[in-house]
Amino acid sequence: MTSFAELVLFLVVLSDFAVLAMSRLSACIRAIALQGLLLGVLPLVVHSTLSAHAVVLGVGTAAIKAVILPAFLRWAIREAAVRREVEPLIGYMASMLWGAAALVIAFAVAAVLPLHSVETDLLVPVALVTVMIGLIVLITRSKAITQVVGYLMMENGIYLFGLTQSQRVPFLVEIGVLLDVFVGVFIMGIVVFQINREFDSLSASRLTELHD
Amino acid sequence: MTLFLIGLALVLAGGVSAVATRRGDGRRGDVLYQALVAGGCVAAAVDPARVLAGRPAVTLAVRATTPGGDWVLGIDALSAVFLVAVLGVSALCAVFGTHDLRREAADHHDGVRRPTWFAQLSFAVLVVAIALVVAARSVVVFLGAWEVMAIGSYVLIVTHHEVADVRRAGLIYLVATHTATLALFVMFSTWQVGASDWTFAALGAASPSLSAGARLAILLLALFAFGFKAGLVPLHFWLPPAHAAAPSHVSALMSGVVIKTGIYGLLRVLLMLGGAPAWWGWLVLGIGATSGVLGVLWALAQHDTKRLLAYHSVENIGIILMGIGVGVLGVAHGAPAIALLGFAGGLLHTVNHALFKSLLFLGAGAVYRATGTRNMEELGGLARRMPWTWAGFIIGAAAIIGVPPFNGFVSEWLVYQGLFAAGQSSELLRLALLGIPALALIGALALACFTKVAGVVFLGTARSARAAGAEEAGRGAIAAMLLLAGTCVVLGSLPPLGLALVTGAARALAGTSVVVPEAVVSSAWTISLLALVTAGLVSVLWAVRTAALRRRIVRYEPTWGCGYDAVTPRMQYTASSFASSILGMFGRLSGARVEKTALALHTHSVDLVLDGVALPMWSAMHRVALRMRALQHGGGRLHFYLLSILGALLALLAYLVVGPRP
Amino acid sequence: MLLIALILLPALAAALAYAAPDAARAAILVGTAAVHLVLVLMTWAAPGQQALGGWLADDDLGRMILTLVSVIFLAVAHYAVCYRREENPRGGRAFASCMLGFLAAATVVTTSHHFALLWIGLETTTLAVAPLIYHRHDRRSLEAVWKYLVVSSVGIAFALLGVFLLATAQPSGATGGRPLVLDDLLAHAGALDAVWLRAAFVFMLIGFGTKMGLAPLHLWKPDTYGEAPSLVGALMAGALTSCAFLGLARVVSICYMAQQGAFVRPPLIGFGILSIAIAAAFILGQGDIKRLLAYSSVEHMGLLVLGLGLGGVGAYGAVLHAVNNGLAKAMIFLVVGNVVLATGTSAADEIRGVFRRLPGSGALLVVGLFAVTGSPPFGMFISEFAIINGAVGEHHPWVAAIVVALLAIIFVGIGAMILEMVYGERAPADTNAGGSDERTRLVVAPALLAVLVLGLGVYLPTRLIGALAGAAATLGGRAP
Amino acid sequence: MTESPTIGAVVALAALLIGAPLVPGLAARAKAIATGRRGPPVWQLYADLWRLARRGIVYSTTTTWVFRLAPPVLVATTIAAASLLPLDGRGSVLRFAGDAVGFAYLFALGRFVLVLAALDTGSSFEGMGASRDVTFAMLVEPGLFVALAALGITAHDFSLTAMLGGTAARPAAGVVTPALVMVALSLFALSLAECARVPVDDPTTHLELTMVHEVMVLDHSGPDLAMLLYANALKLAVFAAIIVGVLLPVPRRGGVMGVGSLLAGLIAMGIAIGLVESAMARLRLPKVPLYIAGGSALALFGLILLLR
Repeated sequence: MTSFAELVLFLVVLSDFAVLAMSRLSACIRAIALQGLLLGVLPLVVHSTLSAHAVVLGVGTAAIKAVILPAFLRWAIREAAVRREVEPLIGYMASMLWGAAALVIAFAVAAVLPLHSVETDLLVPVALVTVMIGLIVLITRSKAITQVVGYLMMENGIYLFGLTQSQRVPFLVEIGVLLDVFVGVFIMGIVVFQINREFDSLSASRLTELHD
Repeated sequence: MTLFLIGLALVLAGGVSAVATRRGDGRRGDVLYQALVAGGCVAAAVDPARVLAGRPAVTLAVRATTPGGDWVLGIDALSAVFLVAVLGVSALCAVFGTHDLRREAADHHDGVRRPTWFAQLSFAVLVVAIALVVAARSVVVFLGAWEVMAIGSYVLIVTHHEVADVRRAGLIYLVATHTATLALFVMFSTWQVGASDWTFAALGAASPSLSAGARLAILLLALFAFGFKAGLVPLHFWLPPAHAAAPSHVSALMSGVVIKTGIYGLLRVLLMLGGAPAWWGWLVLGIGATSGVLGVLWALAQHDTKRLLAYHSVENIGIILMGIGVGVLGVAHGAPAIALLGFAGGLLHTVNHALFKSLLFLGAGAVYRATGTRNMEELGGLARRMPWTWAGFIIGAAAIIGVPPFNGFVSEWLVYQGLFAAGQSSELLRLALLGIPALALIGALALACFTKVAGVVFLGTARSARAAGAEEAGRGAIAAMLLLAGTCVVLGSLPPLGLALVTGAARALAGTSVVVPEAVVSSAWTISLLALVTAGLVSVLWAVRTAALRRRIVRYEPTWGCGYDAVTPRMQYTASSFASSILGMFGRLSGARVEKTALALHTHSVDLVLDGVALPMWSAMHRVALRMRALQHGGGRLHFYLLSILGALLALLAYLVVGPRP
Repeated sequence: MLLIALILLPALAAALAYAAPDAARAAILVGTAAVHLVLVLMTWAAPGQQALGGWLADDDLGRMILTLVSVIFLAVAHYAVCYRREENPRGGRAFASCMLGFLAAATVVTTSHHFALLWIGLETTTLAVAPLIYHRHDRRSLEAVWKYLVVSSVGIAFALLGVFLLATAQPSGATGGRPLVLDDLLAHAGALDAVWLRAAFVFMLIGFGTKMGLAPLHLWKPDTYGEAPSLVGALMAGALTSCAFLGLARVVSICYMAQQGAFVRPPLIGFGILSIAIAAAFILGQGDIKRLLAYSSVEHMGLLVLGLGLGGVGAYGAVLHAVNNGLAKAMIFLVVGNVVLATGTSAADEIRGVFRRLPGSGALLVVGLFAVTGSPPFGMFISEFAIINGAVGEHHPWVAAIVVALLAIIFVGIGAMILEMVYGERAPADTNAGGSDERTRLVVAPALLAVLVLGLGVYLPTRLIGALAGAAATLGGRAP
Repeated sequence: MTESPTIGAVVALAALLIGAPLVPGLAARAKAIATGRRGPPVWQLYADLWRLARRGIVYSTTTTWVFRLAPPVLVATTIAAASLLPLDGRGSVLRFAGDAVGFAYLFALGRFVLVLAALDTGSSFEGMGASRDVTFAMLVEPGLFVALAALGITAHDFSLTAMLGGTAARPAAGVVTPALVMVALSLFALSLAECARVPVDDPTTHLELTMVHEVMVLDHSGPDLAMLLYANALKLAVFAAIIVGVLLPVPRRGGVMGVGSLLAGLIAMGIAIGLVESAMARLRLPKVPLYIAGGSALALFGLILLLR
């Protein structure tokens, strides 16, 4: 059982690095949708007993993270007539290096944080990696839409952590969904306020008028 | 104690009445204001006077609602000395101030119709704050009154806030006092560690158990904070601009009384600590001597009457500190007799300085009101046009120099005796003898400075149309000045009165075992005899002179110009030429800068500490801050904001991994 | 039961305000604020109530911050009603409901003893405030909102991660008590897993620190406060930061109970001093009055966290400082709002002679200067004095010395700017010369707050002293 | 109250007051003889005083009451200062603890009023004189106080009667130690500066620009001028009395011998000044501070010797 869970976790890390490496926007969205699907599968796998709550949780997560949000993103790209390619600030190679560094840090920190309640000890480091790479994507990508993707990845990382405690704390993981409200707000902001056209390019780096 | 509080309430009522009667014509409102403030001061002065007359100290504890124990007020011998000076000078300054503001409002030659009620209200609040500072016996009340005093003085300093220099002077003043307050924060905190709560009694009880480090910190912080307030060199830089910018009755109050709260603070800390080590005494004595000499030297270099008087405050604070230094050394070396002389000299000079310095400032204020300028080079020949102001000013000048029949001599005489007594002892204390020539140098320089001011401003012929057209100050103003002058003469010719005033407090500081030696008391009476003898001789000689002239012809001619008869007022010795020979000797230290061009010679004075150290340091801090900001901010880009969060996260994670695991 | 009413009242009012016609909206806003304050004062009468099975509870610290939020909200509501009459509002509908939404969320944060509920409340406040910042609908406020939302959402995400870690640290079953409930966490602090608790503290410090605006997480603050209308700035600087501080204080109290003080104190003291230092650097020579107040808020957040980290009398000072800072910040933001409304600009060197033109606001600005910089007659003095007292008492004399030096620099920076604005002649640029165009209605709210700040310097009601001592005790401190 | 002054003290004071004008006369006479001239009679100053006392007065129009009050105050303060000294070696007319300070500050009062009178006339010459006089006074005062402190240390009391009187607790009664000689020399040098005699100022010069003290009294005439000249002579006599008190080896018990030694002191001082004037010309103005500093250094050296 645990080997399958570790396989899924491995795939999640793979999807993280995929988002880092992709140059085309639609590819990134497909990667994040895949990650959402993987997360949907995990609750069924990670705990030994198969409870109804885990099933509902898995299906719900898969629905939101794999289907609804990616569709919402694609609709936003069409609505805001966004140019297709991703403009990274520091280049793909550098992003990958940062990702690797995040991986090392995550495993170092995870070593300090032993977890007993869940069989696989891979879950904590993977969660940490996902959170950090999400933040890195948020920092290094200049396009607002890509930043939203980065934020989604951070959320997935936190959701992973939530899984470890899903048995004990009844609706802990469901709170994670509330983070998606932010994502919604961002996307609506991009579409409604035409963040793209407003700053005559989607890249958030143009927002530099306010400083000392 | 209740009468004291009633008195303060009356003063506040005076301030409020000024607000109430601001609509009507000024006369009624002013009379009411003066009556209430002066009456309040007199009523409040009754309790301190009783304590000075030997009654035991009184305290009043109010159940406080703020943390840190009760609010306690108290009047003991030390507070009484300061309270009497504070309330006396405040009453007279209020009277002078009202007349001065009334005349300023009448002719408002600077074209700005300024409501007088605001100045009167803040003056009343200031007086109450000073009285509370001196009577406070718990930290919260002390610091509260201290800052209200600072804010009250600031608000009064910037009365003429349309002038840029006034605003700048106000800001420098405010920064100085606030830094002093923050230093007091740390001082009281280090002191309060062992104490049960924040009252002075608890602090006093906790002081024996203070660690050496804490005691060192308290002494240094007290000297820094109270020194900043008192204006000793090098922390004096805020004093001249502030006193020059303030209206004259406010600068009289500030110079006479507000900077004395610094001295009071030092003595209160000494009393609570129960004595200080010898090195601190040497430090205070050294700073006192430097402040004295440099203060009067820089005063010589000034052309502005009020800046000159402000620098003189620095000099007199120096003399007071020399007295306190001798006192501390006496206690440290176990010689209470020496300590008594030192503390008595310091305290009496504090009271004397409060009297003659406020008199001189009121005189300078009257001159400013009459001529509209403070620049000495434009004045001259005012003695003839303003005889009463001249009489007050000359008595103040003689008193500040310390010549016998006036009160300045008595306190300097005590300090001299303290220094000499210290010089006679066997151990290291003998070096204090070197204080005597320093004090003599200060006295001589003061003589030079005040002959310059009196001569250039009041004597000779008017150097400008403004000086020629000056009229005498108002009746109320003259009354205030002459009352102060009278007190100076009385205290000068009756030294035992002054001695009795400060003996209680001096014995409290020097150790209550010692009593004023009989020789000193009898000498005090002999000094009044000497004053009498001198006055008698002068009147006898005056009679001889008038008798000799009865049958002789007395002619009045223009001054002998060695044959040259087209003498113009411009040919008279001016302030800068009079002082140039002395300043030349001290070179750049004197702060006088001379610019010679082909056509003209211009001298101006520079404050070595303010222009040399404080402002350059401040602009350097500005540059560092600007450079750090540009480096750190990343030009407002969102990515940089998020990067800083990532940075913080990584730092904390590292801390989590390697940090302590309790 | 009272607690639930406290939350539902503003929530319902928010919905109602959205639907109600324009005229009624002002009445609903101020009315709800007033009723809310009355209810809060009733909680003072009967302390220690519980609701929702212990998830909502009323303890000393929470009650004080709730009272602070309620008072500030009433003042800001009254000010907003008058302010909107001066400036013709566009889309006022969202304004009132968002403000009431904010009040409801803030009440949730202050009363909840369940960390997840507290987190939800905090997230709702962020979302409620966003439209308020975007009130002027121009390019600069859009940039401000976008930056605010992105940074805050990252902060909120980390806070949630912290909650999850806290849940992991709590042993399940009888030994751990109800998951994530503050009272049980405090009761069974010994049984908590130390490593996970420390990790939870780290992430919550980052999360709540970003919401509070602690350096180096503060960079969004100047832009947001600089662009948002002043009354929103008052609401955020006064109420929102205090709620974030409350969250952090809860976690710190758990850490102290679990004897993790040695781990927790250094970062808190480090962040505190760093915040004050960065605030000092950015206040020197600052050009814009609102950005200056933002940095002043960063400075005071630094002082709060420093007090929390020092413990002893410092903790007591920190709690009192939270209350004083909230009131003083709200007051000075509203007064600056008046000045900016009258002069039309927030650049300091274009504002002169405020005393001549707006006597009431000018006087309050000077009062604000002395209140914000902790000068004695005002409440801030006692709390700052307690914090420095704590620093020295807990054997950190060098911390006290550094903090005092930085406070002196900050005083000069703020003093130079405000005094230069207040005094002097009118700047030639401003057009409407003539008498003062002071709108007395706009001065009432800040004046009341000023009276409160001065009052707290002179008189602390006995109940408040009791609550302060109780709160300080939970945070590992004691009354002076 | 203070014990009543002894008859001897009053007689000695009277002798000093009467004998004072002799000193400048003797100085002029000694200088003349030293340079091979007959010189004016010794009692010349008495004649001048009598002549001036019977003259009318010309007052400048710009002067106020300060100008008229200056001469009487100057004479009065000098007499009061003299009353503090133990002229007959036993007791002084007036005595109080630390009266050395009173002595110095009485001179300061006199100088204060005189300088103000000079500035009152509004003439640039008098202003110049006032400025120079005040500058040199600033240098003399510290030196004078060092000398008085040194004397005080020997007598273990800061009052002049103890320092200079016969009862001075010298190491061996009357023995003059090298330190005391140095103090006496410095007092002599400082008195020349204080009373505007040759090395610092030339009383006989007519060129106003070179004068110091003389130019300050330029505008005085008649009885006022008489009083000023008398005051200057009296100050010289006072310094002579001090130097006698310091240098006289044999302890003086008052009475005829006391007054005799005082008069001998006056004569010796006059002759000494005359000899100095014949030997030296007036110093250049920038050199004067060095001269006074030299005098003060002598006193300081004496003090350090005593302090050791």
